[in-house]
Amino acid sequence: MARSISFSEAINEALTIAMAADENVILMGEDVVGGAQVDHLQDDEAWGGVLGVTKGLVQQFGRDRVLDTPISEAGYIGAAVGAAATGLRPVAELMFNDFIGSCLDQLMNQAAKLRYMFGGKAEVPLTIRTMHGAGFRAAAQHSQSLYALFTHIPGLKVVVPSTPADAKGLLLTSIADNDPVVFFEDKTLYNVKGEVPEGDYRIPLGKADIKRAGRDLTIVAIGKQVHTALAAADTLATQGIDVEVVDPRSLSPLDEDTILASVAKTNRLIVIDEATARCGVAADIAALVADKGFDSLDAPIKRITGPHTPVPFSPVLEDLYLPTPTKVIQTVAELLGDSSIAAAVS
Amino acid sequence: MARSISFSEAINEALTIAMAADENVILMGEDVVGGAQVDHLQDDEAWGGVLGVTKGLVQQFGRDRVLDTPISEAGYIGAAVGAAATGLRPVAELMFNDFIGSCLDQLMNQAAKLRYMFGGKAEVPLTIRTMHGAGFRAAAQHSQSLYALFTHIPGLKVVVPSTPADAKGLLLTSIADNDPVVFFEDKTLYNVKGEVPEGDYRIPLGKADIKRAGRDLTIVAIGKQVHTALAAADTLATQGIDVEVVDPRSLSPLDEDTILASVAKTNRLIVIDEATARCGVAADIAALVADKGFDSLDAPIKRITGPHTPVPFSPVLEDLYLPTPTKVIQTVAELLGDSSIAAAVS
Amino acid sequence: MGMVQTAQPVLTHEKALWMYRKMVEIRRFEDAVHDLFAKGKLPGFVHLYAGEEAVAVGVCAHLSEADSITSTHRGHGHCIAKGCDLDGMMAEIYGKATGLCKGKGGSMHIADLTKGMLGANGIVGGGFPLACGAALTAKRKGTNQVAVCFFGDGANNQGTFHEGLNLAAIWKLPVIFVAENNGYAEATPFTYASSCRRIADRAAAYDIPGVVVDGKDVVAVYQAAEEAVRRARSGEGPTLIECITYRNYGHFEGDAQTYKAKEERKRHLEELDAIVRFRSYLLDGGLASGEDLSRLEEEARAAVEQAIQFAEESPFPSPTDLFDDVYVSY
Amino acid sequence: MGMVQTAQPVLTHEKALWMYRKMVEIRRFEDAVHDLFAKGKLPGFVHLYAGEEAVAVGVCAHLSEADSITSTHRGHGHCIAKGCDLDGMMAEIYGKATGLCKGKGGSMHIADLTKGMLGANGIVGGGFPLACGAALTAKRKGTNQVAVCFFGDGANNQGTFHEGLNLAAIWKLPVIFVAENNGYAEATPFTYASSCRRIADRAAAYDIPGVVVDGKDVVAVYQAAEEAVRRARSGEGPTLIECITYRNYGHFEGDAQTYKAKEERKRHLEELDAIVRFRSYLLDGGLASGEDLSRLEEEARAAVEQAIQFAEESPFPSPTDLFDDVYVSY
Ligand SMILES: Cc1ncc(C[n+]2csc(CCOP(=O)(O)OP(=O)(O)O)c2C)c(N)n1
Ligand SMILES: Cc1ncc(C[n+]2csc(CCOP(=O)(O)OP(=O)(O)O)c2C)c(N)n1
Ligand SMILES: [Mg+2]
Ligand SMILES: [Mg+2]
Repeated sequence: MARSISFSEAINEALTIAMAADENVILMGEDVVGGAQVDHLQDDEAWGGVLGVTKGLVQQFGRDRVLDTPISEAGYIGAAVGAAATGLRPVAELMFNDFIGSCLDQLMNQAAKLRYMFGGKAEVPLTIRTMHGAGFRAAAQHSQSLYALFTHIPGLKVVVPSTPADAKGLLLTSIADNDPVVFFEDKTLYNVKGEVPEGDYRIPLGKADIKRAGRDLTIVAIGKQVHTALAAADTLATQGIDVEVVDPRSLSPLDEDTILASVAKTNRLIVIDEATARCGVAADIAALVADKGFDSLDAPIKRITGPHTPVPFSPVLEDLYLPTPTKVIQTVAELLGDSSIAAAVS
Repeated sequence: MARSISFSEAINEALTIAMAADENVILMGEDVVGGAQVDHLQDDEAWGGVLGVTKGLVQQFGRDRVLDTPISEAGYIGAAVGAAATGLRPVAELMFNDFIGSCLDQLMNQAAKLRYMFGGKAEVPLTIRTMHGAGFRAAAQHSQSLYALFTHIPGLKVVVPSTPADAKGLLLTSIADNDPVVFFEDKTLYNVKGEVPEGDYRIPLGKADIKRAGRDLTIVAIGKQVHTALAAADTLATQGIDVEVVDPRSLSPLDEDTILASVAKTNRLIVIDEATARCGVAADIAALVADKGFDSLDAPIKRITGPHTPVPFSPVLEDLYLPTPTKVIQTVAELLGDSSIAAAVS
Repeated sequence: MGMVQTAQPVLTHEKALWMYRKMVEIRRFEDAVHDLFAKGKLPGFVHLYAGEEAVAVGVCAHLSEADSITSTHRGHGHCIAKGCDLDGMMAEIYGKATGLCKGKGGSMHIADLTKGMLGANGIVGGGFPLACGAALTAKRKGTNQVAVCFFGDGANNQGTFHEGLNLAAIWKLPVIFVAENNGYAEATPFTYASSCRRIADRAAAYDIPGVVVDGKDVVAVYQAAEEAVRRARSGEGPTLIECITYRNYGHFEGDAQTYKAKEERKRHLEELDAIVRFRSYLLDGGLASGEDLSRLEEEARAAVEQAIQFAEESPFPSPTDLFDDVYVSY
Repeated sequence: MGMVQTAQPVLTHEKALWMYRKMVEIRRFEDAVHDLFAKGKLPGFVHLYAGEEAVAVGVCAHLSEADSITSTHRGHGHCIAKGCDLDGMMAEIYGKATGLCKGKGGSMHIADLTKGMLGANGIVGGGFPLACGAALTAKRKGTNQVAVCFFGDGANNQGTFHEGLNLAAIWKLPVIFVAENNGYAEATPFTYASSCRRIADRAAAYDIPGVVVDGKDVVAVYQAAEEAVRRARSGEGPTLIECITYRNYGHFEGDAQTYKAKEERKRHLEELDAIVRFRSYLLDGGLASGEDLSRLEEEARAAVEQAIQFAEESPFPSPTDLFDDVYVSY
């Protein structure tokens, strides 16, 4: 049965199910409980993560399985890698993906490569949960979307859900997966609600979801930008333009077939990604289609991304940083060579 | 006057010139001299870098300006950032680019962002020299080409030279530049010789070089792969196929105009980059052309890259990992729909 | 012990008044930011320094604008103690074009290099290497400038702590590492996350002096910093000073602080308050009159008021500012 | 001192012979690799462990296959002491399909998880967190396994040292951190790069025991490790053991070692050699006969010879191997 719960509740639910099912699943991270060894603190008063996403897990699974860590990203993320290689199935939280600079080695050179370097004789069933995304007025060091860095690295899997239901199903799959998965959570989506099935269900990695079917143009959108695409599509529908919105959901593996099939049908592609453009995921998808989908293309491949700047603090600037439905509509108008569209909706 | 010197000599020469011209230029890194505080060691017996690239600099500039560091990449790279922000012009060596996992934060969140976060009120005139590239039988943790990670990050500049002359001219420009530059040196090119002008000369960042002019097809190649492209082009010339080889030289900024002009002329593009494909530089350039150069394209954009695997140790596998002239010729044949080409040269 | 010692003239009248003024300025500023945040006037993450004033002020009392400091996510106090302009600071926190960083940095990235303030930092532990770098510049150029690295008890478990202290020690860099041990990193107690009894104990691992002081006694901080700065300026290398302190507010605005014991909070906010204690010290020692102090309090109040007005009335950045200031040239 | 002490029965006959055999095996193996490299038979970077045998062997003598170790770029000795197959090791170094890692890892990444050998590691300092992770698994699962992290004097300045030791200390993880202080990191002396006098001094920063031993005296290493392993197995947490040792060859093959003083080298290679010393100890103490030892030497020689032949005769990987083993599933 599906009920409407928030994105963060969906994640909490997935963690609860995974931990109940397999005692090798442990959680670790900074303040994933909070208040370690504070005498007077009741478990239900503990933070449960800096934004409360892991709240309540300690009551069910105890502090032996929900581990607060020191501020030592290399230390505890690397420990999660070592624990995964020796028999646990850790879910480690890197609070903000921006902190990857403190522990990239553990993921890039250890987790991602152990199996290959050891000739297939190691497994690293590790999930890294991490927050990304702009729009929280958190400035340059707490607002990036860095999944491109991980997608570039063979040996890692990369997941970016856009809805509560996807978040739950993909997180359960990620935890059960026997390879290292980096799971991105947009902090500005946490309070967004959606229908989410009860119980344990899995969404396979590498399977895109067509969030809206359409004939005239394909938009591939990453994470929260799926909603930007859908909003633009609704408006465009009033102009008789029928947009297909594809949500890859996992960036590595990437569901090339669904993307190519969509473009084969619509002959036009826009990719929306709030991350920066250079060597980004939007470029990656554009390059895929410029090769394997070239013959079906009737127009240039457009990308709507964050600009080549850090994320600014000031709300007025940050709002300009992010893609918007209006920008999407303008790009569609450009692509279809029909300026009346943009004019009509503005 | 130009003489033939090796790639590593060209770099050494650039460092010598830059240090002689500006006493704020200092060098720091692990064993950039070697043998610090060893009583009996003569300066000319010191390593001068793990592959000898910085040899001799200590004799001219002394240990106050050529600083051996502990194995603490975050510490000394971050110190270089702090020194750059306060008045020095450091050239810090990250021995292998693979070690970026230990110090990414200092480059990504500090060096790259200080200026923007501080509203334009900081300058970070820092150069990071680092070795990259496969083919050295150095296995997965010492063979990557990670420039895509840096190209993705606004605030950084990224340079990848392919010849001794470019290496010297670009390094001098990088050191003089007032922004942080990551300068990649392919360790398998160090002994390659080429004509190099004497004295101080500068090659601007963001200016591609057409290493071979041609009419039929554009190959954009990164770093050492420029030579793969040129070798393939020579062979293809015997088949009457006239390839243009474009060397971007700097990836950030990227000379979009030269690439687009070349494709406008040839209508066909192959990008060669030994790094992995996903969110890589080849994808980035393909995406550029699939947007702004779409109308001039007569064929899909092909990429020849490393596979989605870590770099294997075994020489037989590593040789398969890397792009080769044969692979390039096969791809050209495919692109031109003319299988006789590949057959003729194989 | 127990004997009356000849009172050392620790502080001059001017210095004492400057210190009091700065401490009060920080407190007023932070209390105001707290209120403004509660009213929904301020965007973003805000971490307040109230309660810890004695640390920033006791240390910065020895610095000139030519000296550098690196700061943390909890940076307002360091900024004020280092002489940053309140108007520019408040405007920055509002995200206004007149902010010290043109509104691009916000609370977590306020900086003013002309004052030697190398920036608040959103990365815990980010300041250790940067401070070493500033000190390296000073050493290389032969100025006698120093660099101070402020950091929290949570940051003392970051790898950069180790790398920074080791580097500073082997190169004898003029750095003072100032631990602000307020007992918590977010909701995690120092005693849980750190295996050392005292952060200062870790100095021995680098063969440098490690000192613990009551970080809510500004005179004690002042004295410890005096010796550390002297050492640094005279080429004797780094010092680690641990200041035991307390943050009056939560980790960030919005934190219910359930992890703090009631009595602990009460004791810190009432009995142990650094400003109250310094006030008595000044009055008891005859270093300042009640009128002096009231005047300073009033000045600080007015300055903060003025800063809020300045920020409120300032314009937001213009759209093209988004693209500026990424590079010097590109 | 000077008094004759009742000889404690430190080693059993079996253990003593096993240790001697392993030490000789490492030495023969490394000497052979040295020669093969010089002949141009081996690709890549090769870092040899010769001279440091007593460390790996003295520690691993307390471990079973269920215990884990993390290693370094200089990993052959750890592999052998932990029971890895010589044939598979040598084939790996040759890049052959029969190598322990199918030729994909090479000298810098030899591993055998079935033996609890979590891999040589090309990243200096990479092992600290991994060892903590293996120990966390043991602790969580309630086995009484331990993890040993071998690391160099150079690695002791990495941030991961600090983070790993702190984490192990607060969680009382069953880890033994074994510093192999061979005096140099590449060409950089320990005394230059490290601000501590002894690496073991840094243990105090984590409130754990720190011990210094003569790392070329295998019995001393054995004894220090015994106590550390006991502590770990009984839930008392980590120990840091610093073994003072020396590498007989250069940093990697091809290093002219100009930074080493002639006398120092001579003394280490001749007077202080760990195998020669252990040989005398065994004979003098009546723990083994000359015949025993000669037989072990011969066995080791033959095993290494056999490994070379195995490697030489083994096939290279096949082209499709390039693409395998990246993921369990993708
Ligand atoms: C590298 C990194 N890890 C984690 C965080 C999240 N974070 C911000 S402040 C903080 C606690 C810092 O504690 P402490 O160093 O004691 O400083 P305090 O807040 O007490 O002043 C944490 C975990 C961060 N900003 N950067
Ligand atoms: C993160 C990282 N930095 C630098 C290097 C290059 N490097 C390889 S071995 C080595 C020296 C290591 O010294 P030490 O830890 O003393 O080990 P030893 O070689 O003496 O056994 C260095 C600098 C590396 N492999 N990884
Ligand atoms: Mg704190
Ligand atoms: Mg060493």
